[in-house]
Amino acid sequence: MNSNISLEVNVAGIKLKNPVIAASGCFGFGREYSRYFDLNRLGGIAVKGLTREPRKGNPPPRIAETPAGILNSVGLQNPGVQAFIEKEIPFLRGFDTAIIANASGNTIEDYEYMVKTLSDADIDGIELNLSCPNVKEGCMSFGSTANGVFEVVSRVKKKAGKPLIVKLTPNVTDITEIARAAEAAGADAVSLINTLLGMAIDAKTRRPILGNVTGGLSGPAVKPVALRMVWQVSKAVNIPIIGMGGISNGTDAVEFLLAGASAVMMGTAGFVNPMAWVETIEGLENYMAENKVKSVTELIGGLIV
Amino acid sequence: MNSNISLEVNVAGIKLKNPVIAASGCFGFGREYSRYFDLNRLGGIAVKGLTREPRKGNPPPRIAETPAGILNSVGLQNPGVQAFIEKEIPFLRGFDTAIIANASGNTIEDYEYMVKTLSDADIDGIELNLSCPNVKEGCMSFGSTANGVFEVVSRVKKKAGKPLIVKLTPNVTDITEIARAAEAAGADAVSLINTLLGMAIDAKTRRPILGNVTGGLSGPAVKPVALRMVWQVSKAVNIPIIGMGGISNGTDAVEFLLAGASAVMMGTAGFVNPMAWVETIEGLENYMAENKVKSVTELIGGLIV
Amino acid sequence: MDNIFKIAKSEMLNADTFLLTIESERIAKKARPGQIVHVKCGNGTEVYLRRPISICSVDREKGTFDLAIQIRGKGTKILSNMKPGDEIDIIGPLGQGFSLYPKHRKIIVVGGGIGIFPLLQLLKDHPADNKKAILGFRNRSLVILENEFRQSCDGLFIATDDGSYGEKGFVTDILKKEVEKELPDMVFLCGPIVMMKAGVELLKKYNVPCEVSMEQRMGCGIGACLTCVCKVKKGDDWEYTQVCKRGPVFSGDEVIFD
Amino acid sequence: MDNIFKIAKSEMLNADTFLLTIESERIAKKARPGQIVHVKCGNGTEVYLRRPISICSVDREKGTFDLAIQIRGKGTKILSNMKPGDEIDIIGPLGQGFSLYPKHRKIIVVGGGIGIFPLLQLLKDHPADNKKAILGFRNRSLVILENEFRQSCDGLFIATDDGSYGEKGFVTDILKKEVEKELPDMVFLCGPIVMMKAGVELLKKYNVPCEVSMEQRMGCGIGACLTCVCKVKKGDDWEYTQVCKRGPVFSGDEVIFD
Ligand SMILES: Cc1cc2nc3c(=O)[nH]c(=O)nc-3n(C[C@H](O)[C@H](O)[C@H](O)COP(=O)(O)OP(=O)(O)OC[C@H]3O[C@@H](n4cnc5c(N)ncnc54)[C@H](O)[C@@H]3O)c2cc1C
Ligand SMILES: Cc1cc2nc3c(=O)[nH]c(=O)nc-3n(C[C@H](O)[C@H](O)[C@H](O)COP(=O)(O)OP(=O)(O)OC[C@H]3O[C@@H](n4cnc5c(N)ncnc54)[C@H](O)[C@@H]3O)c2cc1C
Ligand SMILES: Cc1cc2nc3c(=O)[nH]c(=O)nc-3n(C[C@H](O)[C@H](O)[C@H](O)COP(=O)(O)O)c2cc1C
Ligand SMILES: Cc1cc2nc3c(=O)[nH]c(=O)nc-3n(C[C@H](O)[C@H](O)[C@H](O)COP(=O)(O)O)c2cc1C
Ligand code: FES
Ligand code: FES
Repeated sequence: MNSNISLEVNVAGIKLKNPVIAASGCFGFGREYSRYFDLNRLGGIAVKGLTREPRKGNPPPRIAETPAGILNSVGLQNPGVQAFIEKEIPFLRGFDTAIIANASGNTIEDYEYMVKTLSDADIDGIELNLSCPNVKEGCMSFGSTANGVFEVVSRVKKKAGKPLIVKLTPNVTDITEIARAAEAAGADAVSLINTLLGMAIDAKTRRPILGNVTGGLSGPAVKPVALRMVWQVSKAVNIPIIGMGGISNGTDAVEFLLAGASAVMMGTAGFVNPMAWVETIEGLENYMAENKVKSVTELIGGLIV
Repeated sequence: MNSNISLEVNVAGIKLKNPVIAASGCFGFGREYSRYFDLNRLGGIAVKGLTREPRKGNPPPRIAETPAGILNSVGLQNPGVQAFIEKEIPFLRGFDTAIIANASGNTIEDYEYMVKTLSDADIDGIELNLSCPNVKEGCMSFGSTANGVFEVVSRVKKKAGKPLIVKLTPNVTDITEIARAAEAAGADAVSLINTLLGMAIDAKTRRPILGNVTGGLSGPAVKPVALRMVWQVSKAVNIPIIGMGGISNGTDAVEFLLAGASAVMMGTAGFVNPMAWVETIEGLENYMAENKVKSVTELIGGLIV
Repeated sequence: MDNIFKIAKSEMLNADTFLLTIESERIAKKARPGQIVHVKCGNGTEVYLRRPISICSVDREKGTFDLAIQIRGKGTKILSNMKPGDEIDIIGPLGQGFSLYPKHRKIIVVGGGIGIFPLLQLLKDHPADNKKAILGFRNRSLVILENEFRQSCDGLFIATDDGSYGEKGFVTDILKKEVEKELPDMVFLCGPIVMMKAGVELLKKYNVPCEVSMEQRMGCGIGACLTCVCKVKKGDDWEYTQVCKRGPVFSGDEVIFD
Repeated sequence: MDNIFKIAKSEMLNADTFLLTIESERIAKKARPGQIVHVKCGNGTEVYLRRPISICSVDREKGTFDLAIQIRGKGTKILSNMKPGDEIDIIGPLGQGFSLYPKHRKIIVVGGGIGIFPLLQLLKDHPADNKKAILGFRNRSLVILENEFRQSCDGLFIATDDGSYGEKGFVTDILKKEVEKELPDMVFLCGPIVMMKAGVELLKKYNVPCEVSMEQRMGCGIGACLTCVCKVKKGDDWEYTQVCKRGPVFSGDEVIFD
């Protein structure tokens, strides 16, 4: 770690020691990866998507490999927000890293409940998941229209005692419109992208590979779409952006920062390389050293067009 | 070629000897690839996107490599519909393969003109490009709303003397709504997907790689999204579907047929392997032989869910 | 992270199955029968996800372990082309292995196809006095590791679907006969779902405890992504649980086959 | 399609540039100086697109041709690891080469960096009596193929940016001096855009015709996809045209550098 270099960023009041955050749903509640590296290294951890009640999730198979990517159809399996607060926060608070609680619901009331409950918990920020493509109700059905987003976000904002990050779905005609609705409704930041809805078929059996038929595409394959959306949104809103989608190394992270993200999340890359987050932080440091960038904030939105 | 196997399909009145068509923009007007294989092998050829007047296209670089895919920002460079009719049709008519003219415009009047002009030409079908992401006017701006699609298609339908295929953009919230609008307005078939809007950045130079900043994503990376959309659309409309997006071999083609496509188009794969179209036809034949499928039509929509 | 190892040996076992011997003192020492490793196939994104493979056997003295792998698709194909001296990226050992209770004096292992692999080290390590192995294959040409299994147990039965080798029929038919002869203390099953389901149901009737090793498509391999689940009982209810972390070995009465 | 060839030799020329000798009677016979080939790097989608590389030299008797390649990214890196006997997937020769007019008795070739490669075979094949070569490199350690060029021309000038070898400065400075000494019949330029632009402007003043070899990112490599364009004059107007098919060699007064 080069001491002349500052990796610190502040995203809507959440202070991150570096801009690399584990993406929701790909990092559980941190326990598993804590055996592979020191969680203190991370800027933050977005925990598995939480709901009011525990959820069983979708039938397996829940994952399919696609060219340079994966599809998943987990469907928000989680132990419920109470179990998270009781069992997981104490563990996570043992590390010096920001905790971001990813929250979903079927109804606006669910979202209100989640935000209220999580605002009283010992966490650093709430990521409102308006974008999960793998559940029938809530989520993406709110997240795919500007009106839906505006309504949910303005309602929950009243209950929010923590920075509120709204996570956007890429499965929309115009993501800037959605991002603007989130901003207008009081979102403190937006994070994007969640997964692109996709499908895989086994020609031999003539069946879908996923138990849920469709699933969410993530990993390197989606990076060009994610980068484009981050760039579009950065020109459309004034709140900070957390960028994600296929980030696998320091160079990828730099690209998202240049496109306008203040921080990045990484999920899928960690399945392949459990050290992906740490190596990305190191790669970012190296890039900064080589390019004489003193503070990572200098990169944010630095794209020359 | 196994003589017990029939690869013939009929898409909205266009008879194809096999369901493999060269995708628009990736095959020029057939001349270049005719040096690599016998164009008579192809089910059809969708020619480079045509406009009323010649177009210069976008500044280079126009292509970027992405994980398992490419971005392009050609921007409809073409010699204009008249030059096509005079110089290219006579060449293409030398082969026994269906000619599909891909048509774009800035205004509804342009589209009307194109369809009228092409209806009088010696071609087999017209593919209405309502989905090019690389031009500022027309195209995707019509194609991204159901109303826009309905209006353009119903207007041009009146001028159409040839089967009318409407090519859909994947950059929408709900592709089924768009497909239904096309059907309601009189489309004889839909083709999908055109490219996903994306972007690539060079971290070293901090600049976009493409001269046009954003471009359209195609190739294997997009296959899961394309398959999902074909499947969704096949449940939403009764007109035939031509599926495409990342198809590289016979198995990929089978997957699209199972998802509900009556024929497929292939573009990007041919950049890497000029024999991709022919090998896909052969792969399809092999699959049919191995799985005792007599007519390729048995596969269409044959997904078991 | 200690995840890059050298290949010591690669050997074809039959037309499409091969044995990779890999050098790692840590894994050889730590691995318990039934545990898996998560293997990167080639570099980069071409084969993107890791592949879960059971540890087939370990040589704790030499500090090596064996993977027996059937070529199924592009990942296993790449692995089949690896040569001694090549480096391989492996995470493991992962998950829960089989239960080796000292009080279990008589055990039977039942394997079908690639399901036989994790049973070899189990036989070697299990403290029972009487260990039988029932292995099923589709036909004679697929029979592999016969000697290794024979040397590690007190009675080996082989069944083939077409009767081209050993007995004709299902491994569960042989299991039934053996169980009826003398009740074992524990049975371990690994193979196709239908086989394990039939085995579990059979053993239930005789009140013989058993363990099964489940298969599922995996992402992370360490329990974080919840993609690799199977259905297990949870009180009066059920839940989906991670095959990679809570399994791949489960108690036979715990898993819900449906 | 005849596109799979054997590598005969691979040799490093300096720290990051190597020479691949490839067996193909067809390409060796057919290739004209300045033409390119389109090379698949590895299998599958990891490096997805082919890479355009100039034909550096051909041995028509042996039926081989050479590519000189600088390692820039992952595609060229993969090629650098290829070994004699390996198979390589190459489409070509493609595009238009340099013009070899018999009436041109005195020519000069001007190359910078990787731009020198297509000029070697040009020197070998050109029928002129007097052939000079002016090659530019960033520094001494990057100077390559010096002997090959020296043997193929009647006067070799080398310039380095830092003066660590040959003359310090730009190749266009040397070109100016040479042109002022005696007007050549034709000049061929290949290298960075700024260099070619400066060269073309200089030569215009002296009314010396020239040809330039353009670079652009490519898709199909054969003229079908219109991704690899550069700006060229078309009557009073201009158009974008394919570098892979109408180029990579263009007449100097045809290209619009902007
Ligand atoms: C717990 C466990 C233990 C296993 N042990 C062994 C073993 O010891 N020897 C052996 O040969 N095989 C074993 N397998 C199966 C092995 O993982 C698959 O055959 C392998 O992943 C196929 O990869 P591929 O690239 O060759 O096939 P592809 O079909 O190209 O793989 C595509 C994707 O599907 C997944 N996939 C395909 N088949 C399976 C499967 N049966 N189980 C899980 N994922 C699958 C792959 O991991 C990959 O993500 C085991 C599987 C599990 C879950
Ligand atoms: C007409 C022509 C002739 C060439 N001749 C030679 C030669 O003889 N020797 C040599 O070493 N190089 C030559 N190049 C450059 C060579 O094509 C690139 O260096 C190479 O494509 C880089 O690939 P990569 O995977 O190593 O780099 P990456 O940066 O990983 O490539 C990423 C993508 O960008 C493209 N790209 C990157 N740089 C260039 C470039 N300069 N030109 C075109 N595409 C690029 C690649 O083809 C690929 O699609 C030539 C290029 C052109 C257009
Ligand atoms: C297995 C899996 C589970 C996921 N679960 C969630 C979730 O619970 N909540 C959420 O907001 N996003 C979820 N995501 C989406 C990721 O957080 C992220 O937006 C997406 O994967 C793109 O980033 P990546 O390419 O780095 O993985 C999940 C992704 C994967 C692969
Ligand atoms: C270089 C290039 C140019 C294209 N030009 C057109 C076009 O002119 N008209 C059109 O409808 N689609 C065009 N497309 C989109 C393709 O026809 C096709 O919809 C898309 O590439 C997905 O298929 P693929 O993955 O097989 O390439 C173009 C695609 C590429 C890569
Ligand atoms: S593979 Fe991720 S939880 Fe099992
Ligand atoms: S690369 Fe396709 S036209 Fe030149």
